[in-house]
Amino acid sequence: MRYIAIRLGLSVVLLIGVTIITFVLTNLVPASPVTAALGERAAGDPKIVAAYKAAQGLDKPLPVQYFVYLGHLLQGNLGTSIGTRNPVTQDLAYAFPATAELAIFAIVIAVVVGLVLALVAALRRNRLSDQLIRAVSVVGISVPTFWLAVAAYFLFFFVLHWVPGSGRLSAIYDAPPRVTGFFTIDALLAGEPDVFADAFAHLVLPGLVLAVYTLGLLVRFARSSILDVLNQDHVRAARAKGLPAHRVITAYLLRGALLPILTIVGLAFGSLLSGAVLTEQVFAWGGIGQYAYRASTSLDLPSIMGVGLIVGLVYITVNFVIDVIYGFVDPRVRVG
Amino acid sequence: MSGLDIRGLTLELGGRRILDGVDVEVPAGQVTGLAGESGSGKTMTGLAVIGLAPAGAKVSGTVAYDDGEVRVPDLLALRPGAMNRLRGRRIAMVFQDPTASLQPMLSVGTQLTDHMRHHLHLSRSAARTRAAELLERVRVPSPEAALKRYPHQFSGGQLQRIAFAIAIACEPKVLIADEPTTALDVTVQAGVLRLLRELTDDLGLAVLLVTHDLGVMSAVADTVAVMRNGSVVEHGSRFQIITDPQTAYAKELVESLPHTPPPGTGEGEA
Amino acid sequence: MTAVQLPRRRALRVPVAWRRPAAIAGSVVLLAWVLVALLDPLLGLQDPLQQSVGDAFRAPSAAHPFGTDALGRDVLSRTLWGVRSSLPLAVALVAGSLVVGSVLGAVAGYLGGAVDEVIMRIADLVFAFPTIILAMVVAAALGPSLLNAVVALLVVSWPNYARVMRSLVLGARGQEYVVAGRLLGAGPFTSLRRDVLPNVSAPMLVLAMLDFGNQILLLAGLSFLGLGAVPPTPEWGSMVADGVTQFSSWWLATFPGLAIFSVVVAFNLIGDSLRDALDPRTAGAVQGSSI
Amino acid sequence: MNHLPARLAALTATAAAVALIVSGCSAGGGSTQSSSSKTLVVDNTFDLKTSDPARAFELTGSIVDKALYETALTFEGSDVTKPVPQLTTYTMSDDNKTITLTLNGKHVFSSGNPVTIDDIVWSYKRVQGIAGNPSFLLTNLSTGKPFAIEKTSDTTMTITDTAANPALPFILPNPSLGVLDEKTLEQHGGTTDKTDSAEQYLNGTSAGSGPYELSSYNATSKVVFKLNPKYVGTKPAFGRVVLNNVTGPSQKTDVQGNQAQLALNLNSQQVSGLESGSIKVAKFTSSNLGYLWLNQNASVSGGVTNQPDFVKAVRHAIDYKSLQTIAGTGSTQPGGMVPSQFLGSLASDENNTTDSAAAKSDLQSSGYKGQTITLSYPTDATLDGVSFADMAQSVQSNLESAGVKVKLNGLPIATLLDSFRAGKLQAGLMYWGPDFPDPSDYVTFSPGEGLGLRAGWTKDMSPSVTKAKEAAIAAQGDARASAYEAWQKAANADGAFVPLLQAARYQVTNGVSGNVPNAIWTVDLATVE
Repeated sequence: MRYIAIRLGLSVVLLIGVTIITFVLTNLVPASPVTAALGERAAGDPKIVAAYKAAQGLDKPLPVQYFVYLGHLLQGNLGTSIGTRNPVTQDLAYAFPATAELAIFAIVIAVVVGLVLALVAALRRNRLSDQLIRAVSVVGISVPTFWLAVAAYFLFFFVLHWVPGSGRLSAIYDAPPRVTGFFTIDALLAGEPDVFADAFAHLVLPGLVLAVYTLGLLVRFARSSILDVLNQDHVRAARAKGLPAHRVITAYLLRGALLPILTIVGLAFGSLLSGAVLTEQVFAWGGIGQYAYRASTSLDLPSIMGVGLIVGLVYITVNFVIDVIYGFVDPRVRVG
Repeated sequence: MSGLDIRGLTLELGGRRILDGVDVEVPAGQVTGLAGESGSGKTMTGLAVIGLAPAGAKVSGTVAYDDGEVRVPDLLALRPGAMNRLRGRRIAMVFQDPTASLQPMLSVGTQLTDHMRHHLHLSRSAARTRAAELLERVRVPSPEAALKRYPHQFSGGQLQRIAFAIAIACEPKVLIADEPTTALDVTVQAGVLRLLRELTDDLGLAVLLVTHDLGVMSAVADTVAVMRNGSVVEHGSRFQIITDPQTAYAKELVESLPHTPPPGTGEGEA
Repeated sequence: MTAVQLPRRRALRVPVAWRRPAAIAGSVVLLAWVLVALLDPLLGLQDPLQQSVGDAFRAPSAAHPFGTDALGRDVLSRTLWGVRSSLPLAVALVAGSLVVGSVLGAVAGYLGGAVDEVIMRIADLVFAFPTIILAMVVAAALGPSLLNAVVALLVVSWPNYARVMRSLVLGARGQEYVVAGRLLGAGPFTSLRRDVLPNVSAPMLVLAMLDFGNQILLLAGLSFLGLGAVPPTPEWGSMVADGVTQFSSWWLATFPGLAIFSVVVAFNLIGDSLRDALDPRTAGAVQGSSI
Repeated sequence: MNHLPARLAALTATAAAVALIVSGCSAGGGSTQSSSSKTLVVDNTFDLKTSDPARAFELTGSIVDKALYETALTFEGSDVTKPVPQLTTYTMSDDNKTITLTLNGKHVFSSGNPVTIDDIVWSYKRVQGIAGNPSFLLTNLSTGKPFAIEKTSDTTMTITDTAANPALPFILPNPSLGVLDEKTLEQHGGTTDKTDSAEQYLNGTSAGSGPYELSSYNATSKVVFKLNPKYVGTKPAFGRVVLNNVTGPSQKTDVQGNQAQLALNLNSQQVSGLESGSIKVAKFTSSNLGYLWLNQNASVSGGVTNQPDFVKAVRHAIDYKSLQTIAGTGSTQPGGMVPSQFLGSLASDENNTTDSAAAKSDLQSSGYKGQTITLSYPTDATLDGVSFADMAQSVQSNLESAGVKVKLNGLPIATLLDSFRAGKLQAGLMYWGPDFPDPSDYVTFSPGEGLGLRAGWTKDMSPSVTKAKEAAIAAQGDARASAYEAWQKAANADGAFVPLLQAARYQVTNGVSGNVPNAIWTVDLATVE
């Protein structure tokens, strides 16, 4: 309990640190967000500029602005985006599930396929299949995500027409009634199979593109941690017990390799979000990545702060969840 | 003869000949010691017999198995599936370091029952009942509670007792014990060895005891085979080997090996 | 817990690494690119900046094996000249993060206490951001240019080195010879320099080698987003970006993309081989890098 | 390890392959075609920020507001030279200072409330009061004084400028001056001053008398319209319109696959070869004007760009034909800053011609000594699909052939605008989209005026241009065209701006017609059939 309290405390400190960093960084920008948001004519009118500054609280000194921001933050108010004119919380509530849906799809694919490949490679160490899988993994971590996105989009959409175009849903469909914000799940909940099929079809290509890097990373690490475990006595002991192979592999081998793999999955989640920026840009996904890109190039301070916060929060949550799983999987941690 | 009969066992790994025609008989109801220094091939002999030689190893020779019920003229000629049915069921193995040979993330109960359920087709509850009896048999205190616990919650000596319980769970006829006391404190070694002797006698096990420790040999082995460079150079009764080694190498070995090695120096053996 | 055993003054087993086919393949590709970078002006290519708007968007042909771009420039020559942007900057970037991260990590690991806390908490903070989002904000703040992109990536990439360095230093600090050195009166920095650094340099170099690929990808990624290279400089990431809006001209994005891929693969193959050649236990510490 | 794990390895590999194939297969079966012929899907690359007319001043916002709201006056089809009545008819006073609007028949808001003079007055005052982006529309551009807006009877009102303003009827059709339902909005925070909080409401529910109502709104993905049953005009052919945020390349495939019936943002490269069967490409010249500026402020110019002969050299060095090639067929080179479609535009000007010999001699006499000039341009904006980076590189190459060293400085438009508006950029490329189709919108490109100052072109410089500008503003009736032409000629002879390009624009349709390109609101969704 005390451990959890300390962790939570550290997380809050980390989050505040995140806000300070983003705040300072965005205010270092030589340009002011004011003119960025106003039209050509409006920016030339001092009255409009003044009205705008007052409305955004930009007429106050920077530290005051920061504390005003923190005050609002405590009330769950992240301010209003300069770019979209919506409350940032509302924008994030739309963008975050989009990215989460994509990222979760990608990580599930990467973990499942990655583990299987790593297992095959480790069990058939130095044979042809191992060499091939290792080659696939090196390719996975070496191929530029943005280029892969462009190439895959070109090939599977533009040439082959196997997948629908960019975005999360075809124009003819409306987004399903919002429950989770995941279009696939919401469509199922609403009992709209057409919408589900369409949302899923949109998800597949960007999801696979995004999964490639993580997959490569995972195969690499999982293979070596499986090899580590493979050389441990308890796997040999389990085999000496005459257990069937699937039992040896799932209960003994994989369980032993799980912890280092979990760590990598946590790390991979971070790289997944990075990949998402580039992938979303190509696929016009409308998630956090695209939002962050728009925000940082248009100096949309409230949006950037919002992205920083939510991403920091995700990072902290993922690490926390992984710690919890650690405890769950490893009795040594659980009891100690 | 009941037990194991190893004839001309050879093993090559990566172009190197590790075993070069090992001949040993491991009769039922006896502890057959396999002694030798590091790299002499004793551990590999054990692994080859149970069919767990490293990937890529080329094994030849014959290993005959006979327990009265089941007779296999050559274990090495068995198909992998058939061998796997014997492993754990007819031939069991205990490893050197009990803290490593038990999966740290599985409860003792799970590790003690999974192969029983597989080989003997016991129900979950029947397997657990038998597991508790086994733990009692190897004198692990409060067996019921112990089943729910995890390896890190036991001492090394207790873990090795648990390992023995796992090994005898499916009533095997042959037990290969690979340096079962080397990783243990000196104070608990004697207890574990007593247990090994007791099991041999009570269950009529054919035990192949692999160790470099003549102290251990002299405590429990009925006969001792001395290995060097992948083959057995001398095989005789415990008494004969210790007091009157015939070959120069055996003599050298007897003189050079410490009787009680310092605890916790379990260097990996080939 | 036992400290990682580091043999004293262990050299990187470079000759061993170099016998692996993967390392050889990687080195050959890399060497080829270095040669291309050095010899670009002598290759008889067309001027990568020479525009000919009448010849825009020509598909690959004998005259233009990789086709032409929106301004009729030769994509082959732009791709081959592009290595001049990517490689030297990646070297500068990795060297920069190696130095900054190593110094901060060594200081944190060696001095411990408050200094350690401060440095590592800042590292945590940087870790909490996906690299590219933070780099994007920094690059947007500094204004687009390849040099600023390098600075932005430097800001986000040092913590990885700092963490590994810190753990290596912590491991080495407890070694007898280091303790003995301290007892003989060596000051903290003398001891750090004389006894600790030589032993951590090998894993740090491997880490740097493995990081190369990532940094090239990130650099190209920033250019792809328009936050890196400034036209008309031929640069692979921005060349791929040119291809995004022109799907009918597939060659625009394909060739520079393959160029990035080949360089990154080469670095990864070499880095992998070096890591494998290194003591596997310390190699574990080296693995934790992320895009 | 031996055989046993190998078998399992094979098994798991098969499982992985199956998993991949399954996910691959399901990828194929996604997109189905809508059976409803009533839905029109329009692809647009969004720059949408809000649908509140008093705050919107983006291209997408104008498309949206045009569909949702009616304006006092409007334009017929593409013809932006003649304002016509919508909610009201109009008369101009003799001194051109006052426009009188008279209610024109019966119009009804979607709420059922009738459109009254009070609604129009309130909507206009709201535009002025909340000081949003479009509030300048109802302001004197020279003095910054808001127009006086007055209700004069239950059916009439007046708008009065402090000076003669013949552009008044040309301003009023702008969708940002859409008329809102005062009674409904006042219940949702609508006011005519800065306390107004109706934007949220308007982004969820429209409150207009236009052909459509808002069905759903998302500024980053799509806006869906449904019929406004209370609309008094001709009922649109489509009962439901989806305006979708789609990038150029996808717009192309959308139209090809009939996923969208109208695509608004394809560039010349993308439309080439597209026309076939039911797919039609309508080509027109954009009224957005790309220009180059050279800063006249001595401290920003580096002593180079403020030299009149240097400016002349640049004008002659640029290869305008190359720019048109990049922009595609249908693009033109405007003679002055007023786009070719508008009153007073110049067909061509001798100062803005490609002439490398003249460029070299002008450069010589300018005293240019090899200094590098920095040419800024926006990286994340296009001139109707033509990348500024491409234009900038082309201009750079032209100037370098003439002997001028040029460094490109691509910036996100936000950063660029900030520095540009502060007058701190030495040279660069930007564009101007018309606020209203009248040349008076362009006098800002004069010494001492808003845009002029961004190029460091102050009041005391180029008196000939200032004189011509004043004459143009003062001109009335038929004299206006020639007065504006004269002003542009003067500005081309001694000015900071080089008009470069009006790109071609394309509206690509599949199976629909009636889309009429319009310089102010791009397209009226209600006329598509």
